[in-house]
Amino acid sequence: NDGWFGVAAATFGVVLLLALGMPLVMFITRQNPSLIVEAARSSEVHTMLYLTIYGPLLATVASLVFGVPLAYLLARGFSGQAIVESLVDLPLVVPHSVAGILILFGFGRRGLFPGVSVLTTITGMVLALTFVSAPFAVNTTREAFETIDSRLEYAARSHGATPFETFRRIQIPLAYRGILTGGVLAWARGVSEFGAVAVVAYSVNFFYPFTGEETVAQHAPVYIFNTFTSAGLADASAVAFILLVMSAGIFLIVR
Amino acid sequence: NDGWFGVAAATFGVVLLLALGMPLVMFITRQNPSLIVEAARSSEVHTMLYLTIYGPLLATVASLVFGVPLAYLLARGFSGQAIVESLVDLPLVVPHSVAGILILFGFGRRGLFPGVSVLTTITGMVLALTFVSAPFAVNTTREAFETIDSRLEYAARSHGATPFETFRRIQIPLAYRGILTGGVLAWARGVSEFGAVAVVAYSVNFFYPFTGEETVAQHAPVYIFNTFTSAGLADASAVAFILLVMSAGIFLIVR
Amino acid sequence: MSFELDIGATFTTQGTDPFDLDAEFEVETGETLVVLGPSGSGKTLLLETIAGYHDHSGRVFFDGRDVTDDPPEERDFGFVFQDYALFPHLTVRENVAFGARYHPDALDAESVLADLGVAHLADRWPRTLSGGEAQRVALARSLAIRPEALLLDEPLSALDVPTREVLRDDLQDLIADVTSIYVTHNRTTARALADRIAVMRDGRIVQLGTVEEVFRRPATPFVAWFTGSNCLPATALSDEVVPQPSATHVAIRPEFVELDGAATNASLSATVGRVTPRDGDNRVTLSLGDEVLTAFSSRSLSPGETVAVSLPSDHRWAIEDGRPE
Amino acid sequence: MSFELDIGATFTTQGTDPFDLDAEFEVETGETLVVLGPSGSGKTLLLETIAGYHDHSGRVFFDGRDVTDDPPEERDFGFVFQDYALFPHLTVRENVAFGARYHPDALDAESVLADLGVAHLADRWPRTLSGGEAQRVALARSLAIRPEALLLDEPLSALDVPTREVLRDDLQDLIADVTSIYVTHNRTTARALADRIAVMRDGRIVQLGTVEEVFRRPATPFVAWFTGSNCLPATALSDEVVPQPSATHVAIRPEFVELDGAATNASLSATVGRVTPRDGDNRVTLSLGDEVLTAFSSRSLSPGETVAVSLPSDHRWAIEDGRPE
Repeated sequence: NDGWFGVAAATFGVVLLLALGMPLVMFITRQNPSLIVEAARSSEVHTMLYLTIYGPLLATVASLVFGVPLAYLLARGFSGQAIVESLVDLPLVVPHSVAGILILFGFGRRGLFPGVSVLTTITGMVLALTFVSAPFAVNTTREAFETIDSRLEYAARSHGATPFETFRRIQIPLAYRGILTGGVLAWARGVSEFGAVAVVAYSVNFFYPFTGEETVAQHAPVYIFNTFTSAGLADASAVAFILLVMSAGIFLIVR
Repeated sequence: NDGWFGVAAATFGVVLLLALGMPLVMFITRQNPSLIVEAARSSEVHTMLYLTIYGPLLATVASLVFGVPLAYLLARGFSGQAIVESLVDLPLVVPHSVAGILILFGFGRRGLFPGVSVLTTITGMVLALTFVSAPFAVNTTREAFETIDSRLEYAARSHGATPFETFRRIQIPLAYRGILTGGVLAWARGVSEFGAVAVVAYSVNFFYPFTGEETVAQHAPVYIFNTFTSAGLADASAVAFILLVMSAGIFLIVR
Repeated sequence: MSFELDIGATFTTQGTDPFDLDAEFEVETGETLVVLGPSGSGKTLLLETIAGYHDHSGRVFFDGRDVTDDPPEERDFGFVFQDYALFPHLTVRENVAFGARYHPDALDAESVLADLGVAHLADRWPRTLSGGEAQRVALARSLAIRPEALLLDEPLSALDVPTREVLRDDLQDLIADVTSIYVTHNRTTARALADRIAVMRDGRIVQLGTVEEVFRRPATPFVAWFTGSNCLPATALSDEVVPQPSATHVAIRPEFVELDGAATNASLSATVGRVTPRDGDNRVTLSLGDEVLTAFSSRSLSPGETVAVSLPSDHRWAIEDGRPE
Repeated sequence: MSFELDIGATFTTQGTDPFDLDAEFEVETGETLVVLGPSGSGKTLLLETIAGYHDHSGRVFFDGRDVTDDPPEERDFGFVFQDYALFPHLTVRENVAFGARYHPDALDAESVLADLGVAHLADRWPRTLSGGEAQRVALARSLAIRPEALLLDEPLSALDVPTREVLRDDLQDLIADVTSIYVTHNRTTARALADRIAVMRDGRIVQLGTVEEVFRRPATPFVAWFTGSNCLPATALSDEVVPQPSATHVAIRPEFVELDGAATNASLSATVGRVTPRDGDNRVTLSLGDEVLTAFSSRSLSPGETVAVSLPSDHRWAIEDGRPE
């Protein structure tokens, strides 16, 4: 009902939506089912999927445990806030492969904890994923805290609640959905990440509980890239399809 | 002034800030200046930096031109909005290397425009970057439109402005900062992107105006990864340092 | 040129019941029609529907012509918003001149500002204006395009009481000759500004009449309550106090309730409840069995005291059954 | 047990001038002290500073003890907010019981709700309550912890006029015996609820006294204006009308201005400006040279008419120079 302007805006918008949506449609319709079934049966793929769920999950937990208190403080405001905000947003502007290099400098052999090994370890993968996904957890949670009317906090305090009790009984329940969304975004960011992981832990050594022993696998985006360069588009897309279906499924369950 | 709870929250927050900030500090202090100077003088690096600025810029322009009208429509609301929102957020949950594979399916040899070549071309790079950065442009712009009091729009309409005139004289000026921020975020996302570009255009053929001829270069995150795997951490970090300084510089200019 | 409005519209928002708006009335040239109603009665929605801001099912007619699908810019109404909605990125002058581009016959911004006594504000930014100044600028902006009529949505409600009184007086002069529809929940504002009042409830106009009619002869118990009249069920009164047998309720304004008055009219016995001072006298609540009656009195009364109350016959008004409640 | 408050606090927000709050007063047990002032005068800030919500420089003393660094949970005040601020994720019962965990002597939620006549709302969610219901629940929540005093921040201002009148009457009963500080910009509310009134302006209390004192004997022209009194400069009046030579202004409430009255007092000649009906009579503005005077009159007057005005000597009040303006 905006006349020609609405039509024009919709036309421009549809072009973008087609650019975003058509590749997905083409991708899904062009799949070779036998390749997908083959990939889905491969134990290599199973190990890879386990790592792809597990690693980002650890990074999300770390982002929330340390990020929610930070988000709470940012929502309340403090002096020197601008510097902290820049630091939180830093991973958003650092190119992905540079993020991996930063992690190597910070936590590698000559880094803060020389005894900790990050190259090709799950520790390194989780550190890299936490680095790139923490801003999503912090910023989303912060917005959730900021939309809470400060008078609710005042009311809780005047009725006897300490800052911690107010946090526990008012802010956490009211920001719950925001924190959950932040966690899901951080997790999705972790599942997506290619560059930082490719630098720090192209192949990851980790304990695989289903066989009960140490094993080596690749984070899914790395595995798909590797398959693409070594075996071609068809094989890579079969694995990519499984990963997409899995991500979509977990997303639907969480929502 | 939150007592022990404030101290505890600050402690948790500081751990996260250290995890984000220390790698950068270590990275900067451990640089080898002669390697940086050498890299900064290399014409290969110059070509790479040009591509890294230029490619994401084209993607940002495409994201804004098609994304701002879409953001406007989303801010106003329409039926079926939820589907469009999911489509806009799609690139946020698609793993980066999978995004590259989607682009190959959508716009590759068997894609929508079989005549257009994307593999190793600037077209492919820009399509991949637009795919991953458009959500930032759309969502930030949409928030900016949504914070405008709808009564300002009503007032403009009642004073005779058509929807387009209202858009031009009220919404655009009031959402200007948000659109700019969306553009900067989209551009930064493009500069950062590794996975999608690595799949579609590991090496990019493009016209380099300073020599006046077609040339081949890599997007910076790809170049850095390539340097890391072929020449090691020291050489990769010299180029990463130049890229970080450049990004920071452009960020400061834009703000 | 007077005009008629006939509005039948249904608004559907997800998760809530649909809201029906149903109103038909005529506005005379130069008249101020005040729409008076509680929050949630749909009075702002009525105004915004006249202006064309919302999608709805149903139709809106203007002088018999269906204008439902006309966009706001083709409806010739000025709109003054509750919080003024001045364009924050434009100066006062630019705000007032906003509509000139689309109205070749628009008045000059400077001269409208001068007419409203705020020419000195022309170069200021909206955020630097006081509430009263912003109100005048918003009025100037709307008057500049010389609209068919002004639609005003409680432009006084955000102001302090003394400022509101001053601006209400000014507004009375400023819109005296402008055809306007003015929405408020404040009966004092309604009485001060209105040529006629339409009382609204649940999306419908329950009474439309002159100030005198609405305040003295309310059509329903709701109108009586909302305009500050007493309204007693006929069953609570003796027959001689009820003006006519068909009446279900008797309405009387508090200023006409006489305490301990001459027994020329039927006298009732009541207990004094609360005595609250107001300008000039006291507001007294009286218990009359289960019913409560309000009166104004300058007599010195104490809570609990028993007084004789009379309801003078020429001020009693019978509300009859069958009228919409 | 009465208590004293002594507040000297400076609030600094980036980009604006620092705001100084400076007030010293005593509140008697069971008393309702109303803080009356325009928006921006700092009255809500005063209340929030007493409750301990804001950082500021300066000190706050309670009965001589420095409480500046005490957090809100250690100050024994209940706070009723303008928009009630009920916890949206808790039922009414849970809201009222919220403070019980921290107050061993707290009253039972059910019984407080019953005392306020809203026991039937216990299982409802805040978003389903009407304004009046939410107000009672907010009051119940604060009363349940048996605070030293209640702080109320314009809890009536969001309501329609008739609802506001009903709830004002109720509130009068509910907080009659509770020590309370009540903030409002509405002089009618102030007059109805107050035992004493503190008039606030620019962060300072300009007059503190009984309702009678503040309304009849305003300390400054500002208090006169804000409480609805007329306030004329002495220079605009003849000497015999000015009660004493040192007076700079003469204040008189509009209900005492006599039109065409007996010439027992000095008569002035004035022109009728605007005649606005109010309950019982008319509000009349009169031009007296450059000054404007408001009167209430039931006489039939027309704008432009010249009338004799007298200001009875026992109702005139002299405002003297040197008092803070």
